[in-house]
Amino acid sequence: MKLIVAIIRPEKLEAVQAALNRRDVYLMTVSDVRGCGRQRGYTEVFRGQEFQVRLLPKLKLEIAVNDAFVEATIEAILEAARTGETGAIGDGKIFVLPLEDCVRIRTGERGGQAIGP
Amino acid sequence: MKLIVAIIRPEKLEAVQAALNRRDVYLMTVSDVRGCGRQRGYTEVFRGQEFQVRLLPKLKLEIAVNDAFVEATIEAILEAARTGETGAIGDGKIFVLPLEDCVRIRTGERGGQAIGP
Amino acid sequence: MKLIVAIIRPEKLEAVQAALNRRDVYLMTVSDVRGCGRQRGYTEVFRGQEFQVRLLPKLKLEIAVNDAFVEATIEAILEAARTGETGAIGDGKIFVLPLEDCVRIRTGERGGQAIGP
Amino acid sequence: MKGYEGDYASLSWTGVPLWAKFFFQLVFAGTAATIVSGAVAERIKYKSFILFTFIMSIAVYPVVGHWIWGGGFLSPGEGHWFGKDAGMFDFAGSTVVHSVGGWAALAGVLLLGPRLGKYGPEGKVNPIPGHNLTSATIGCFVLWFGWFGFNPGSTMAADVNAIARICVTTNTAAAAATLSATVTSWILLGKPDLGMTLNGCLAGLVAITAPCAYVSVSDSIFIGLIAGALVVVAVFMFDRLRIDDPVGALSVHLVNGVWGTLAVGLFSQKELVQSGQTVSTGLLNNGLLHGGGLSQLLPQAVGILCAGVYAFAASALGWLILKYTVGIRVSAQEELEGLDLGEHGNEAYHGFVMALEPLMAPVEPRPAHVPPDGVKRYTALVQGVGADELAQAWSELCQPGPAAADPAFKELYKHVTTVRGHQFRFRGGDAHRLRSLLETVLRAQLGKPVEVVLKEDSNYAQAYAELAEAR
Amino acid sequence: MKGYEGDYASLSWTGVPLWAKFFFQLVFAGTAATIVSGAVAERIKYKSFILFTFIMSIAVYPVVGHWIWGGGFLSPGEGHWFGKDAGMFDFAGSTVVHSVGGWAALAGVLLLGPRLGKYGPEGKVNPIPGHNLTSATIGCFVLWFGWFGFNPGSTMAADVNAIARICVTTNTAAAAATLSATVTSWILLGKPDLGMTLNGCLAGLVAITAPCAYVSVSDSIFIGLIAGALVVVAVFMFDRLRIDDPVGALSVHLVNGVWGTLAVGLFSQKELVQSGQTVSTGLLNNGLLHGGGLSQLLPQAVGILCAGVYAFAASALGWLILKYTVGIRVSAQEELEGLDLGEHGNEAYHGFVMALEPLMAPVEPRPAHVPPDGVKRYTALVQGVGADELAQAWSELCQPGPAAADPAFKELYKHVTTVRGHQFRFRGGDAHRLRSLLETVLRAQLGKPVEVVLKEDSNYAQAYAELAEAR
Amino acid sequence: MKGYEGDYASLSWTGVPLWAKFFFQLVFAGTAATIVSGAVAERIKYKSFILFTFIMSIAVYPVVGHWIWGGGFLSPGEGHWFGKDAGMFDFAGSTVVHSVGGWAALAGVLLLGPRLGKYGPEGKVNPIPGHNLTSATIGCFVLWFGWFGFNPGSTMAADVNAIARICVTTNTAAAAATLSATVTSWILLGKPDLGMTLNGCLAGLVAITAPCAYVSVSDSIFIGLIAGALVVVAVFMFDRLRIDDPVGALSVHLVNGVWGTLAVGLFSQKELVQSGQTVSTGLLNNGLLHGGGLSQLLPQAVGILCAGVYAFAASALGWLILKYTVGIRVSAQEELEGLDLGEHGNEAYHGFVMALEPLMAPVEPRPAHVPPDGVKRYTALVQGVGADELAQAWSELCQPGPAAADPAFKELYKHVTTVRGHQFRFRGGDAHRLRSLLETVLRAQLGKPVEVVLKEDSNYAQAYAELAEAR
Ligand SMILES: Nc1ncnc2c1ncn2[C@@H]1O[C@H](COP(=O)(O)OP(=O)(O)O)[C@@H](O)[C@H]1O
Ligand SMILES: Nc1ncnc2c1ncn2[C@@H]1O[C@H](COP(=O)(O)OP(=O)(O)O)[C@@H](O)[C@H]1O
Ligand SMILES: Nc1ncnc2c1ncn2[C@@H]1O[C@H](COP(=O)(O)OP(=O)(O)O)[C@@H](O)[C@H]1O
Repeated sequence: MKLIVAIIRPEKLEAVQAALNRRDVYLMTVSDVRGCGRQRGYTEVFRGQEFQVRLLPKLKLEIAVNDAFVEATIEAILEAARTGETGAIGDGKIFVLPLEDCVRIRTGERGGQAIGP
Repeated sequence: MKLIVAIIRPEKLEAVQAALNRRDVYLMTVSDVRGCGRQRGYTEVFRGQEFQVRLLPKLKLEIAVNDAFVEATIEAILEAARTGETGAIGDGKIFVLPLEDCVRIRTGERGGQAIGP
Repeated sequence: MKLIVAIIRPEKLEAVQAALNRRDVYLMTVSDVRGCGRQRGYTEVFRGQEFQVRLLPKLKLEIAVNDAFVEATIEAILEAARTGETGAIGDGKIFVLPLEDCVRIRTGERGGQAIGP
Repeated sequence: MKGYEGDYASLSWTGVPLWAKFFFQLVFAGTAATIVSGAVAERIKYKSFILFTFIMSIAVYPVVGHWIWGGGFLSPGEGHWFGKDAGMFDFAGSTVVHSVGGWAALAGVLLLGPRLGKYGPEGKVNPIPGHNLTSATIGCFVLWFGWFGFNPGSTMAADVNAIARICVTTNTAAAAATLSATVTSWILLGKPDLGMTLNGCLAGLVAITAPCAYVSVSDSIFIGLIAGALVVVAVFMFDRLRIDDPVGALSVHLVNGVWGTLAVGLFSQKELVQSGQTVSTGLLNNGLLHGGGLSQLLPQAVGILCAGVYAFAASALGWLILKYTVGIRVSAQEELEGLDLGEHGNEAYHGFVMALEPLMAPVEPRPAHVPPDGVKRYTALVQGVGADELAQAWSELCQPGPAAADPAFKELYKHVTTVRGHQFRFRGGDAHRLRSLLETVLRAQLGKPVEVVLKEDSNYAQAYAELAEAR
Repeated sequence: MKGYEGDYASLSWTGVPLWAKFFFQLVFAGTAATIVSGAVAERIKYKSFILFTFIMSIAVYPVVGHWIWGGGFLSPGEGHWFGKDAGMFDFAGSTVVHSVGGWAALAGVLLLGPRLGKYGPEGKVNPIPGHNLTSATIGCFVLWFGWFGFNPGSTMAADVNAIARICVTTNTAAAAATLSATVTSWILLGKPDLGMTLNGCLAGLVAITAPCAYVSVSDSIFIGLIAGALVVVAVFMFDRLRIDDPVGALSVHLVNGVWGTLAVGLFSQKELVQSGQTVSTGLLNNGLLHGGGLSQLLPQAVGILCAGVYAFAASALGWLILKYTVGIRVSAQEELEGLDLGEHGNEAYHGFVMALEPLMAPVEPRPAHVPPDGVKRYTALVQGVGADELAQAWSELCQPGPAAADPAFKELYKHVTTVRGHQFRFRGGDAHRLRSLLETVLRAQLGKPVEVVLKEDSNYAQAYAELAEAR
Repeated sequence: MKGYEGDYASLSWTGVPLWAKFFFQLVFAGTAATIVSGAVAERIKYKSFILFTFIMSIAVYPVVGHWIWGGGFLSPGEGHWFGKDAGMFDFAGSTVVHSVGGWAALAGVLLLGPRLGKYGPEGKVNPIPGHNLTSATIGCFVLWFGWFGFNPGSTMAADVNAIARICVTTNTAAAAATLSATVTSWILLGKPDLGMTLNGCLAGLVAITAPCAYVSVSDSIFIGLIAGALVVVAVFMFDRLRIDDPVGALSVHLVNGVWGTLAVGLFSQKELVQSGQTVSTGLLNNGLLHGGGLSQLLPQAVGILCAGVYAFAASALGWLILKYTVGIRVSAQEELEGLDLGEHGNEAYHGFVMALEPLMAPVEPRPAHVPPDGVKRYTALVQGVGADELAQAWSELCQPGPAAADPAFKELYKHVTTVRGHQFRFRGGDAHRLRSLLETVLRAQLGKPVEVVLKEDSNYAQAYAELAEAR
């Protein structure tokens, strides 16, 4: 089992969800984060003073999957989260963490069979 | 050491905290997330247009524990986070991740003894 | 590769970022969390009723690094996130998680070379 | 419209047009109903609340309004309770509007019960703090401003001197109460709770509503000071009694409505009242502290009692009927999720990026395998260049800039999934085309030829497995 | 200022000062322009919107205002379209202000197109919910309050009877519409959508704007009820037509502006109009439902049509000119990020803790190594005490309290990085000083002497590697 | 109340009731004090600010008010500075209210110092952006609306012509300033900063406050345009000077209060002033640009200076006294955490789900073991069925539906903790009962008998260890 953590642009959520669903991956947990990466922040002004926002809004997806789904999940995210024809700095990253165990709270099921729907 | 990540219903936080405390687990980090699972979202309307909210508000608990506490922590969450008499879809999941090291920032202590209070 | 997760006080973010940058660590993902630790919460009142806020606002930094950077990253956080001359309860913790893989969404690069800028 | 002076006695004080009085009374009735909303908030059914406002403005408010303002048995006059020389005076509605609203709220709160989680075992009170004190502060200021319509407007005449003095008594009481609530909470709680400050301000306004025209500016200070302290104590008291009032409406409107009405009996001064101001004010007596004995205090107390008994009983009856017909309280589940969702299907604050449409049919448990999608995957091995050099080249190719705009690169890029060491993975596309594209772009970037060996993955799942192995 | 009665005919109804009328008309013109803002929100360029408000208040609103209020061809009178006995009546601007604003908004919306993602394939509508219903509710109340300036103020005279009745018709229609929109949405959607309730309230106000002075209070109920139902249906209709109106401005102002103007032709009653109220109201005819046949309805319908055609055409022309000069729509990227950032460089809500300054130069890809910083690291091994005891001692030393205040500890502490087992790591400082400090504080804490062996790490990266190994 | 015309000279312009004037002046005094609040925000002690408002409204505002409005030495008249033919004119308080408030704010800001982190080394300015521009916008509109009370109200008479013109000059200046601030910030910053737009609006209002009754509508445009540009430049200037003013109060009220007062000396026109409007306006001279030379400009300049010197000195003294008694600045820790918590014990926005009560005693460091709780744990091994089939059966049993409602299942369910492979874990309950329940429900679900072997875990911790091993 792996926990796949993807940092994506907020506007890509729907596309990524659709791409995941096509690969039978439905479950995930989403949170608001701010990312500091190579992407240049934007310049804001506040009452005349400019400042650079270096922490850009991103979404974090956490998707726990069985091993057989890892590559498909990565592929789905890559397919849907890239910007435009050649991608753009700030498209995000995917991290794959080992997952030792998983428990479905409702049924008490543990392990691989608890991960899916 | 393990990092236990639990996705629970927001209204269960207090009960879960109490159950954990009874097992001498006090420390945790909580964040707001939205979960996409089997649970049907609710239908919202906005000026006449219905739409389904598929990302439901959940809380994520991150609890780093020494190995001896893993089962007790899981048991506590199961005990307190289930809904009603037979549980309900959307009660959440628990993920157990391996944790290689832990440092208490204040003292610089590392490893198992840094994890607790 | 490791995923370093640090829970720090919100007001320390800038100092920690600066200390990390001095060690050539630039990339990170930040999120708002609330921490339940040894630190006493503060007492709030609302229309006359006192209550204790036990979940204190903290920031969570997630920093994926290659192994060579792990100690430097921890050192940087320790250097910048401590409060005052002797530290203070609530300064936070650092968790080190194993990271199996990393993919840069834009380029498709995988592994160590995807982790940096 | 004929005969309205008779039929609509409560609207007939002075020569103001009937519709103007109707409008004025309508706002008072609406206010009385609104008071209830704050106290029953966060657990009442929207439907029942709407129905209750009808009950309130048809059967509760008008009755008391008639008793006190419409020549009813509490007003002074031949054949009324207090005879023709005395009567109850409530200039702009401390009793008629505010305490009546407060009694109706109390009845509702008692029948509803406290919000889930508000009271713990062993007398524990768990505050459920307001979520936005900016909004609360705006609300308080809007009410303060509106009060300058209520109180001076109740002269029902363009009597500038009276209006000016009423403005000042109203404002002075509000300011005094704001300060005294702040100081009281500072003493009792150690900090000046903003919620108390705001409620203090409203308390002062409620308290001065009845006496605003009958008392001097200096007395209005005392009325306000007491109101501010009262509201703080009342909030504690209601929580001790486990009467859950989310916004403190009972402490503000009920407690201070009573206090303000009594204050008339303590502080009123006959000579302040301009003759002709309202039909009956000529009959006002001096208050206890201005040598009038109980002549004014007694009618006030009796009036408070009568109004209270009726308003409480009538609205309790109303609430009971609603309880056993449409029901008054939402389900526990709905209460925890928030009534914005349950009652209205809206979310009050909507900020999180989310999937706007049901992206999928309901998911059922199913065996774990990735469904094949008919699209081929290829693995390409690049030979004749070191891994580092290759990585560098690919990274540079992907940089935004002229290279990235190269059409060959673009065509290739859309099929690339991941790149590790010498291995490139593709999804879809024509195998030979991809190989030659990859060779082209890499040669151009590296400045030397490379060889690409391509392998079609016969099996999707297997390919995944292999790639995973290669890790 | 001479001759203004002639030159400024639209401002010359009664004997009110010219500047007062100017001010009043200015607010009307501003209102008409503001209506547009809601409909074009979230995708229009700020610059173009500012420019359009000039077009609107110079070339659109005044023309229709003149036709209807300024003695133009739609007003009654010798030589005008409807002759001297009839004319179009629009008391406070259902057509002049609201539907004109609505037509201008419609033209803008059609030329702008819907917001990204609002309409999916196959007729799918994806609502983009408002982010703060508290603000929306405040806005609605402010408008309701403001309407008591618009409608009664349009009498342009201190005619108290008329003003009082207008207040009541205005308020009644608003209340009726609020209820009917709530009930309609309850029936159609299963829940009482707050957005609909608020728009219902505004719809009632818009609808009563034209007839407020000409109809009875009881008729104003019907006008309101219909307005409330209309607005709900209109919102659905515009979404069906894929006309994206973020706040429902078209349903409120355009649809109900038309309805309110027609309502004059249905419900008007000659005898309600006070003579002298406005120059021309003596010429009002009874509405269809009060026995006047089409004598009033026809002019109303013709007026709606003329105003609509002109307002739509003129503003479409304005928008087109803007579209092909400065452009009217922001880029897709900007639309997704939010116009607060793109157009204003501000963030509307600013809450997240963040790095306030550009902490670093733009980062370029670089090889992975930690740069040496010239500061030495030491590893100290503490001997002569068990690991647990040592851990306990160090933990206690770090507790807030007297020990922590010890200057020796403080000096040591600032160099300590991490502590594992018997190993202490230091960054910077003098090696011998650190050793003796560590020995001192530990001896004091443990009550027994310990020995500290110190090792300077020659190489930064290597030290890290060793420490990592030791794990 | 006798003799008030003499004693309360500053309140005696016209025949308005004393209390009305008192009320009006009270609002002015309150406004002057409020101006300070914005500039000292986010670092001042609540207590000291409350005390300062007393100083402000007792010793600062009234003195200047008397000098200019109350027949003091700056007003025209026999024996006053400028003789009986000239004097300083400040219609509604650009100097008396706004610049006086601004000077008091400046004194406070200088003594308080900037907020932590506002100014970095080397002249770096780190903006601390406002958290809610919706609130800021509402605030600006409320002030704009309120200004129609201040300016026209200062006629202190029902002179409709004057009131109408003042409304128009006030509004025109505000609109012009809004536009010019927007354009100025667009040019200087590249984007139209909303904060600047809002401050521009207020700047125009402040600037027109003194001259609103004395200048023509066309001149009010220029006054506004200049005010809007000034406010933008002033914001930059104060930041350059490292004077930290969170809301821009100095730029708005101080700078434009001065500008507006000077503008009287430039643009005033004698013939515009209605005789009798205020006691002294007959003595107004034409401004510099209307041929009056310095006759009006000089008194204005002198007045600004005198008011400024006094207001700054008096309030600096006040702040100093507060600084060395109760203290004026909160602690750094409190400033970083937010004053809502530190000063009031409230959180301004309260949204996060949280533990409402202190769930635990303060935790002390302790050895790592799970405390036994006296409840037994059992492990059950299910035999006679494959792992997959068992998993499937259990999962179906747990589905919401008729099976889940089975009482046997319910009784069992509440003791089940986790299920892995053939192993079921229970917490509490009677061992034999649990075994037979499990057999029953599984047999019913699987349609075939299974055998359950049960083992009581003697030791809690050990059981955990075993189960962990089994993984
Ligand atoms: N090493 C890392 N650790 C944690 N988060 C990272 C890391 N690298 C990137 N991220 C996250 O990914 C986001 C995108 O990275 P960025 O460098 O802007 O784009 P790219 O990788 O396409 O050049 C960042 O905003 C950050 O949230
Ligand atoms: N595989 C997963 N990866 C990430 N989060 C998950 C996963 N499965 C479930 N979750 C989280 O757990 C929550 C509850 O899951 P759900 O499927 O609704 O309930 P149940 O598991 O009881 O059927 C989801 O909203 C989601 O946040
Ligand atoms: N075991 C843990 N699991 C998860 N989060 C933790 C854990 N221990 C500490 N934290 C986080 O670290 C923060 C600081 O911990 P705290 O106990 O207050 O300080 P200290 O470790 O300095 O005594 C907590 O608020 C919490 O968010």
